[in-house]
Amino acid sequence: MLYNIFIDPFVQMVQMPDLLVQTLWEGLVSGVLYALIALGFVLIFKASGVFNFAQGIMVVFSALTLVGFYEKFSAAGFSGHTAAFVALILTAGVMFVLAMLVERVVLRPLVNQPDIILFMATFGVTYVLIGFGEMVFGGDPKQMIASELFLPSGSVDVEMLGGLVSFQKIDIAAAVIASVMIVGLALFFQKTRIGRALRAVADSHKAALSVGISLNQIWVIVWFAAGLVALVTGIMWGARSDVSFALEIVALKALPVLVLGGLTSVPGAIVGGLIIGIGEKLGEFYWGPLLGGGIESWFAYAIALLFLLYRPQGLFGDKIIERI
Amino acid sequence: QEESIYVPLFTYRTGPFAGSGTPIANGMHDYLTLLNERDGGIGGVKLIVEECETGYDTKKGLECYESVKPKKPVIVNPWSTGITLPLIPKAAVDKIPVLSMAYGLSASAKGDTFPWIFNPPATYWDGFTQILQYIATQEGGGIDKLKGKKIGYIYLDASFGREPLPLIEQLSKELGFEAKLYPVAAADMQNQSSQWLSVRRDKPDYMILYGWGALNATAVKEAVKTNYPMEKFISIWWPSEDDAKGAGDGAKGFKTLNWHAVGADFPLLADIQKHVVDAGKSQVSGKDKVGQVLYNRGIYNSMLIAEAIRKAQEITGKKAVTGEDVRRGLEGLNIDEARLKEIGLEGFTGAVKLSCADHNGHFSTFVQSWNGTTYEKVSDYIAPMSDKVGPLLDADAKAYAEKNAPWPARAEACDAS
Amino acid sequence: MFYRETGQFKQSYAADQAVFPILQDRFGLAFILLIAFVAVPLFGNEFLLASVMVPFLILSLGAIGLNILVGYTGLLSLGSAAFMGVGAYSAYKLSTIFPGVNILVWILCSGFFAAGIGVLFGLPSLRIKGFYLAVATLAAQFFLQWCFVRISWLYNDNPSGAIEVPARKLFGLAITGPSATPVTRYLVVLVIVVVMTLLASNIVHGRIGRTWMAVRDMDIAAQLMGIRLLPAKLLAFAVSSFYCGVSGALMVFLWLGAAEPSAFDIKLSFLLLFMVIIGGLGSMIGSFFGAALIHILPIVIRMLPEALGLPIAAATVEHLTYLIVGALIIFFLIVEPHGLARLWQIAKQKLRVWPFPY
Amino acid sequence: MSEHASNAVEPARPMLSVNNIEVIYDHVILVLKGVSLTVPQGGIVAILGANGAGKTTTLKAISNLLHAERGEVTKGSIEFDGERVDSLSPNELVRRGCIQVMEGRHCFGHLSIEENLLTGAFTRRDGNRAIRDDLDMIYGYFPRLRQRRSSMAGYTSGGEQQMCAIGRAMMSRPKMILLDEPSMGLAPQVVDEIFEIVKDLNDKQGVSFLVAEQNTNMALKYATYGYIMETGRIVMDGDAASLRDNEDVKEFYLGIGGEGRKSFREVKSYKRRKRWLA
Amino acid sequence: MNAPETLLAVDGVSLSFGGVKAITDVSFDIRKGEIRAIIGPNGAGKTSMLNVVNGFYHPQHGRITYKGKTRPRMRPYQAASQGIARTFQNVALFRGMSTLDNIMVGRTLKMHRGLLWQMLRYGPAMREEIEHRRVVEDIIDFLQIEAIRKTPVGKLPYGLQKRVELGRALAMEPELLLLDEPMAGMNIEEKEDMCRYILDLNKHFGTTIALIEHDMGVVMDLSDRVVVLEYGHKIADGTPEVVKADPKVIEAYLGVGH
Ligand SMILES: Nc1ncnc2c1ncn2[C@@H]1O[C@H](COP(=O)(O)OP(=O)(O)OP(=O)(O)O)[C@@H](O)[C@H]1O
Ligand SMILES: Nc1ncnc2c1ncn2[C@@H]1O[C@H](COP(=O)(O)OP(=O)(O)OP(=O)(O)O)[C@@H](O)[C@H]1O
Ligand SMILES: CC(C)C[C@H](N)C(=O)O
Ligand SMILES: [Mg+2]
Ligand SMILES: [Mg+2]
Repeated sequence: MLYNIFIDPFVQMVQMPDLLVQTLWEGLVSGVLYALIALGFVLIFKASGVFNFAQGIMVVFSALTLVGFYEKFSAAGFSGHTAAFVALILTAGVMFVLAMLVERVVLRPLVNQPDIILFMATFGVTYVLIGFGEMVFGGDPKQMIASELFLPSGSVDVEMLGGLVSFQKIDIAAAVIASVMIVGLALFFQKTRIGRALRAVADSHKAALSVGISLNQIWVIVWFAAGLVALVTGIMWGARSDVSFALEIVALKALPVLVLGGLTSVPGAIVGGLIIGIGEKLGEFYWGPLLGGGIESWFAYAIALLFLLYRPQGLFGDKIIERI
Repeated sequence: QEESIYVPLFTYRTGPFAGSGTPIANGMHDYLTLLNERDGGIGGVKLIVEECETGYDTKKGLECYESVKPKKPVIVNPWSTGITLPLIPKAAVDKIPVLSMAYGLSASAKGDTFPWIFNPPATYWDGFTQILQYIATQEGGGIDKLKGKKIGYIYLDASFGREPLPLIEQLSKELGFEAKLYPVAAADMQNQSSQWLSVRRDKPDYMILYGWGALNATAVKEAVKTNYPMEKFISIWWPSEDDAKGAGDGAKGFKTLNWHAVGADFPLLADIQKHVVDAGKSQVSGKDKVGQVLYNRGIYNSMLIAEAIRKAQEITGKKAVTGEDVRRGLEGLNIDEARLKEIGLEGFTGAVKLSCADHNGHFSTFVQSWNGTTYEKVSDYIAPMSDKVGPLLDADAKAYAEKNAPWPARAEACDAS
Repeated sequence: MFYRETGQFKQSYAADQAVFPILQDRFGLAFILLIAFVAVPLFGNEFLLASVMVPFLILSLGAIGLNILVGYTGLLSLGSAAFMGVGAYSAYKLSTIFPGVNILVWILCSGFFAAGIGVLFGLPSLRIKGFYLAVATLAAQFFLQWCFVRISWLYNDNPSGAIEVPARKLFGLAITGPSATPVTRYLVVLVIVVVMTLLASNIVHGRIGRTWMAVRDMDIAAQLMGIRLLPAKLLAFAVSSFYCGVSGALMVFLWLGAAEPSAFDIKLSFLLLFMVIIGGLGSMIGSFFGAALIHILPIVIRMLPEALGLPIAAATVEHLTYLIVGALIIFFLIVEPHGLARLWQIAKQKLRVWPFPY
Repeated sequence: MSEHASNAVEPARPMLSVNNIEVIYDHVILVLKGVSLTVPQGGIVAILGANGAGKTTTLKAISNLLHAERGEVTKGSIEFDGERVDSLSPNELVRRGCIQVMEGRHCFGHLSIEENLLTGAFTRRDGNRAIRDDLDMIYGYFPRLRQRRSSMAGYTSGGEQQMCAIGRAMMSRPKMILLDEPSMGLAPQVVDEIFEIVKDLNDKQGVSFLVAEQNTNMALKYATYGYIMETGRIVMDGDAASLRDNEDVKEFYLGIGGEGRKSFREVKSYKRRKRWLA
Repeated sequence: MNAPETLLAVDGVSLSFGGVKAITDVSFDIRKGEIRAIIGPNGAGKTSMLNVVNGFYHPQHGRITYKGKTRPRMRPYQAASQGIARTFQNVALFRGMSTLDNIMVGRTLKMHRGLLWQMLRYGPAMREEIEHRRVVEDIIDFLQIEAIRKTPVGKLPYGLQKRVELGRALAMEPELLLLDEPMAGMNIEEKEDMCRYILDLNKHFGTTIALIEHDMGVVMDLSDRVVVLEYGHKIADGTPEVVKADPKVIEAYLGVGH
């Protein structure tokens, strides 16, 4: 038993290095995708202290909108790529409208309420989006228009370490796009005036109001940004499986990532994503069979919990101020 | 007041399983609507068909059950193993037969223990042995060819996917194959990369899939990605066209079990097209949906309901039959080729005959293969390995009754046919 | 004008410490209990009892449990469904191992198992706070749910992987199993819920409740008042999980009748949290309001088109239900972020000064 | 300087005027019962009053921060710089030059002191140079802040946070500052300094001030005019000098009885009863 | 008068946070029954000192001796059970609770009925509750906050909050009461009240008091001895008269005006 837990997995790693590489890669890719969802959370949390539960459904919603628009346009006789890009722009527009609505209807009346109340309000938003989304788009899964958006498909198979390791092109693209977005956002937060204002709002709505920061404007900006991140996430996840409401559950996977990296840290989202993604895959792959499999469902949380016991604010989160 | 028969349909057009639930709902609904539109119901009695949305959620399903109960339904079909389980003990008390068509508790095939539950035409256990036999023929021979083979089983980690586990355990010992289990939690339906990594490591000779909703589509995609040979990837009867389509050309050769035809080339379906779809009484999103696998599954389900009602009318001589009558109707169900022809479904499926003792029939199924646009039948009808499954089923039914003691002994008389 | 406490003087601190110091409130409560114990079982139809009232009461109990943790002690938890599961599975195991003992005993005992597990998963709460803690409790949620699937001993190796409720009696009357009538089930649940609510209300109005609230409002100051955080928080976890556990056991035994692990999934945890927040954090009555809104409202919305004779497809109704419930959540939060319980208080305040606006 | 002088010639033009406002919290709690006051351009006006009189509420009503606390102005009007501002959002008001320093500091705990100060300049559009200069000016006023510039504000001492909050408001280059209890928790010489700064800004940049203060002594020393509030009403007003000489004000707010300042040791408890009787 | 007993001795305490030195090698003592003031400019380390005394911060160097016992790494609740109570500079009341409940929390350490009795409420738990309620009502009377007994403290004006906080500390029946700027944000009249309470406490109950305050009038009038801190160093210690005249204190803190 002890052998199985402590030795055998490592023996396996050494014996089949190609599989180890493949596992690491898969971990990396899911890590990047988790990080993308987490990033949406972080954006909104950082800028308003709102823990946006609706981020998951925003991913589904934006992806469905994109596909929905595309279907309309291609039915109207536009060519694949044109239709896809027009749809993309229109979807961005829809996300903007959504951001405005959320700000107007939900956030503005709830300014300066406790975090948990705003958290709850985003549940309301989730319900509305589910109801609305299913009403408009129907419940059946749709195909993501990956190739129409010039996203690559197929895989690069590399012969190495005595085996064949295959890298999906779409995964490579996802990793690249996610990195670019994350670096951009991190810079934005640390270096710009608006970024600083965003952090101030997260700290205290009341004080931010008193120094003349326009919460309304800031919230629209942030929710729109989060909407765009959701759209990108939706495209990437959609390309891996289907676009359907089942995807919403995947958003839960972002929570340990978020906590591990720190709720307020953009780089934390990516580091957390990678740790969770890779840890989870390694755990399931090498240790899962010992426990009957399926440990992936909680393994991520266990990793996050361990890190938290060591650092209660996550790896990169703002310190929890305890002073009296 | 005019006489009528109340047939509630538990459906799910929303939630994570809507992709699979919608075509089934459409099929079930359209068939019964056709009977109303074309024939004025069954035996001259109008059917009141009403959908209740469960979202594949057990609690909502029970709520549906309670809300239809006062309206005296003659049958319920939960379309979820999870909803079926709590209904099993209730059925006898409420006198409402439960039709869990090819899902639910395998042991409920035992009519003596479960007089109110019906799960034709085959159980999940039957299905598993049918897949095994198909594999054996692929390997060029009898069931002994399985010896030394490695067979992977990827499944939804819920009661549905776990049903075959005891059987697998036993058969792998008896037949000498090695079973590899790849459970997929409901939350991870769309995120199966670890499971498929393990597949890559274990290199099973065959893969068997018991999935539902988005799990199927994702499994097929991952299999393609993993370069798993598609012709060796065989599923229980639940995947749809959409599930295979998403994976593109790579999915060609993906196989599933089935027991009825695909396509709309039947007089009955033509009638549905004419009386229901064209009349705007259907909810299908396009004409091409009529005839798809799960749509036809719904048709099959409704055919069983309708025939059971007809049989009940025949047995009792009443027109507005009740749940109790329909239970007898189901036990006496006998749809032979001739009757199928009458219905307008000649060649659609095999004959169905149930009895008081056997509520399932353990009928044969065949294997169909995805060709890029539709499923094609690629094997003969395969009978389940009843010699293996039978004793297990008996034992399980007994165990169920013991665990749920005091389990009522069958009190319902049998209309010996 | 009708609702006034003027003229109601208290002669003793005991009277002033009462949970309902005001006469009208006590009448109101008595009236509600009367309806609950007499009118509902007499006049309610089966659907009302089995699908509305029983679940409502059971969910209220769970919400009270969660409220003790979230509302009174300020520890955000998303693992309540798993603790309900612990209750359900232990009640199941106990009742199958010792079939002779009355099932109600086991249902109540199951709470202790849930409490034990709750304490275990409460340990990190000393260091971890806020949303971070919520995610830690998610670890409990997913881990326990995984155990319910993977440890077949828990469900007696049933091939279905589900736990099935055996038929049991109390005073010769079936209370679980298929032949238990909704009325009996309702009354059993009602008694348990009323008694447990009373006990919980006593706890939160006494020293322990104050300790919890102190920890919630300002844990540093609480420490300096001599409150030891870890025991206080663990006690909250224990009591809360106890309530969740009992509620889980009731859910399987007196409501669902059989349950798969997915009955205790994260959705239920969220649902309970909704109830607690919408109803009012740190309010007993709020837990009931919340459960009513979250459980009963969708049923009403679902029934409405039919009652009005509008031919709307089942799926559309479902979509509309989502839309409306979502909108109502937002609406209620905006009207009163402190929940329905606070709204109720304000209404009373208005009554007090009625007919003047203030 | 010259600007200030010209104002002195025509003091009539009010910077801020509050007319008969009523404030209700939570739809039921009436806190302000008809409060009116004016701040002339370039004036320093003090609001004095006991705890709970409604000073803070008045200031919040002016800067429109009540919404965030479920309070609303139900009657009356507020004009700033000749315009009705009751329905403006707080940030519009800041943009127009009216900023509040809230009671109880409210620094952004997770931002450094310097970042806190910079957020004060959020509404400014006059470029980084000018902002840098002002930052230097503030560090000039509060050298302690320069020392702690990179500390997270949440960890700094009470007094440091108070300075930070005042400095942050100054960063917006306002025409008018609403100060809520600026002296609270500050060391005596810092209190002096703060009021000197107030005077300095008032003289040099013509900034108007409305100060709610418990330290009546200080407030009346620097203010030009004063209002005294009790339970949501203005009960007395007058220019600072006359208030200082008023017997009641002396007794209740300055703590000087007939025979000069008394030691705190000698205060007798009967004095406390007086308010209850009154 | 024989030599007064030392209640608390602070001995060579140093405390730093990362690079920030909050307290450097400070020693002083508090005698039983005296009112001891701690003053100093903002950020001098006064609050930190109190935090060290009641175990919220743990100093890197030095010892704290309380009632003759030295405890390394004392926990805050231990301090509380030893009879050290305090109020806070930024009001730290339990905002969601009423005045009465806040003060009742102060009695927590003195109440012992367990969960089971609490559940039943009637019987011993109730008796205990009422017994303590009496004590609390006395405190409420003493502080004259009868009218706000049932008001949630979050809605009280600042001055009253401070008073409730004092009440909460009193409910612990402390031997050593640490007051951190109890009079900030009060007008003269209220300060006078507060002074009265402090003096009454000190005289009638013999409570030892450590007081941080920026109002020099108050400090000089009330305290028996004063410690002055600046940038974490002790720069003076003695009777008010001595301290007031110390040029270092005048330069660092008082300014010439006072
Ligand atoms: N958010 C609120 N909800 C309800 N009542 C409030 C609220 N804020 C303040 N009050 C009440 O309004 C009244 C006036 O309070 P305000 O804070 O304006 O007084 P203040 O004069 O500033 O007192 P202090 O000198 O103590 O700061 C008080 O009685 C207080 O209880
Ligand atoms: N937890 C902490 N982390 C970092 N620095 C701290 C912490 N606590 C206090 N400090 C620093 O230590 C110094 C002393 O702070 P302290 O609060 O003791 O000052 P104080 O004398 O009470 O001042 P004031 O009169 O303004 O309240 C300050 O510079 C403060 O920034
Ligand atoms: C009912 C079926 C269609 C769905 C799933 N296979 C189940 O058994 O639950
Ligand atoms: Mg104030
Ligand atoms: Mg201090």
